[in-house]
Amino acid sequence: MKQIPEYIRVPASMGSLQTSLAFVRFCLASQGIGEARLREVELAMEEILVNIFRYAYAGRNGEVEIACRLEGGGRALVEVADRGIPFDPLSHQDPDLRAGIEERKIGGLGVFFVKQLVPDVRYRREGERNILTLPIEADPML
Amino acid sequence: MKQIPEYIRVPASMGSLQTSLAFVRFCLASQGIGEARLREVELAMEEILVNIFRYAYAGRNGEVEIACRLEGGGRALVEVADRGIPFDPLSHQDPDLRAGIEERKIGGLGVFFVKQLVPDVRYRREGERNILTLPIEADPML
Amino acid sequence: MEITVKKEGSASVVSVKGRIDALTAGEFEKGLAALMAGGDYALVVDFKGLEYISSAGLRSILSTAKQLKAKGGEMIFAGLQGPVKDVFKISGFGSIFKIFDTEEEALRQV
Amino acid sequence: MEITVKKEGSASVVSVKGRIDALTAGEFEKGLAALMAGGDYALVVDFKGLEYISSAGLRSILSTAKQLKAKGGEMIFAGLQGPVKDVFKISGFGSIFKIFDTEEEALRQV
Ligand SMILES: Nc1ncnc2c1ncn2[C@@H]1O[C@H](COP(=O)(O)OP(=O)(O)O)[C@@H](O)[C@H]1O
Ligand SMILES: Nc1ncnc2c1ncn2[C@@H]1O[C@H](COP(=O)(O)OP(=O)(O)O)[C@@H](O)[C@H]1O
Repeated sequence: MKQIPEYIRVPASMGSLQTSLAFVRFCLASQGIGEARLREVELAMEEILVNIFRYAYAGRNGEVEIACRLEGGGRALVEVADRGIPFDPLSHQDPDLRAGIEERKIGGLGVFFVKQLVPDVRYRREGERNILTLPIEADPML
Repeated sequence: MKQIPEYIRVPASMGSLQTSLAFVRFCLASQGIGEARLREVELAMEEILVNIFRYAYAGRNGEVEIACRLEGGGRALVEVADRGIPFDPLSHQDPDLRAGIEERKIGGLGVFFVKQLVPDVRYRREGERNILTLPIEADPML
Repeated sequence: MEITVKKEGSASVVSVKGRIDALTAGEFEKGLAALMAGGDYALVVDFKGLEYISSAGLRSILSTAKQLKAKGGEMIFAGLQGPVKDVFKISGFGSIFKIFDTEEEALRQV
Repeated sequence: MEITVKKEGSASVVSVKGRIDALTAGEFEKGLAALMAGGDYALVVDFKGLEYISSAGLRSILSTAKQLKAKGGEMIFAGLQGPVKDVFKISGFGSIFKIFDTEEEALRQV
């Protein structure tokens, strides 16, 4: 079985997106997780990371740490940590999905996607860090 | 133009290989460096990284930092740093390429490949760190 | 991401290949803005070749659609593949936009 | 990396697809060792489908070739593509091993 690194640490900036997504993809693929689920997790991860890049450090430089632990049985645990302002995405309000084009508010879909695609996502604040934990199973959600 | 992260930091273990190579590939591809040169740099980077994973920390845990700076004009600078034992690959002796199968020593090709593929590679020890600098131009060496 | 545009009668067909993510959504939105600036208010967006879209892409779509609506124009969609269709579904975009299986069907309705 | 093996008269043809790097060289070397253990001492290694090889792969090759030589056997190569050919050239392996354009030519010389 292929080993995977325990984590990757990158600057909290848009340039880190591809590398971070590739890291998570390698990790999950090594667990035999299939393409359909990989794409869903990739989407959830993009939303989480882009939010950290945009909002967590409020314009200052910062870093993101992504850990990927194999749990056996085709399951894995992805953890995303930053040292930005405290933010619990789970307490963020869902967008109104039924509003028409004119009434519909722009934005608010990123956090919502994460919850839809990884329903068991957990948040905790530990010292100075925001930590999101994403338990990943092999089956696609959608 | 696509931004790239300034660096990536990963554990000094085999599991970090794919992610690290993907990072360097994204960075150089964003400079318009073509597939032929990308493959050569990938080979040089594999050799450098695998050596750090194997030898630098002598069995203890450690990290590798890889930085990629765009220099403009299709050129980039890749830097690889570790906090392992001091090792200057440029002072390592080249293998005897003409020895036959029985006489030929196993090993010693990794460092040699790096020098062939990135002739301008530089080494410096800075405090506790080994730093390799690889200036990358668009044209393939071979 | 690769965008191509062609005129079909009074409509413009925008075909997008590859990925619309946080890195490419800006370019996609600029392409749509350029069409609006040129007076094209009837847009058929063909996503046959689109593999991936994230919320950044939906943001570009909604922002453009609001502007089109204000000008009496419209943006309709064709050719959504599996993952893109899923994203339209969970975001509600599948019900606030008109979506057709093929570009040809979309053009008949525009 | 994907390895397939077939018998051709007294020789075994080992075809390798994909990448032989530090992550996969061990598996490649084990495959060769299994053939030797089974008494196959005439190996034709077909690299037609090989895209990448690093020093880890050359290490496996040289180690196997030394053992084969000690047993009076041999390992020859066929179908090297551009990047793999380059690696054979700069390492000197291009001159210490017999290399043929195609598997068929190699089998004629074995
Ligand atoms: N890591 C974060 N740190 C601080 N605030 C955040 C973070 N992620 C999201 N937010 C806040 O939550 C809101 C909703 O995020 P999201 O659903 O991705 O939609 P959008 O970014 O399009 O507004 C953001 O507008 C931002 O105010
Ligand atoms: N980062 C490093 N730290 C310490 N020693 C190293 C490092 N990289 C290489 N070496 C030493 O240099 C030698 C030659 O390395 P290399 O050319 O890659 O061949 P090989 O690893 O096959 O022996 C190694 O055997 C090792 O002793």
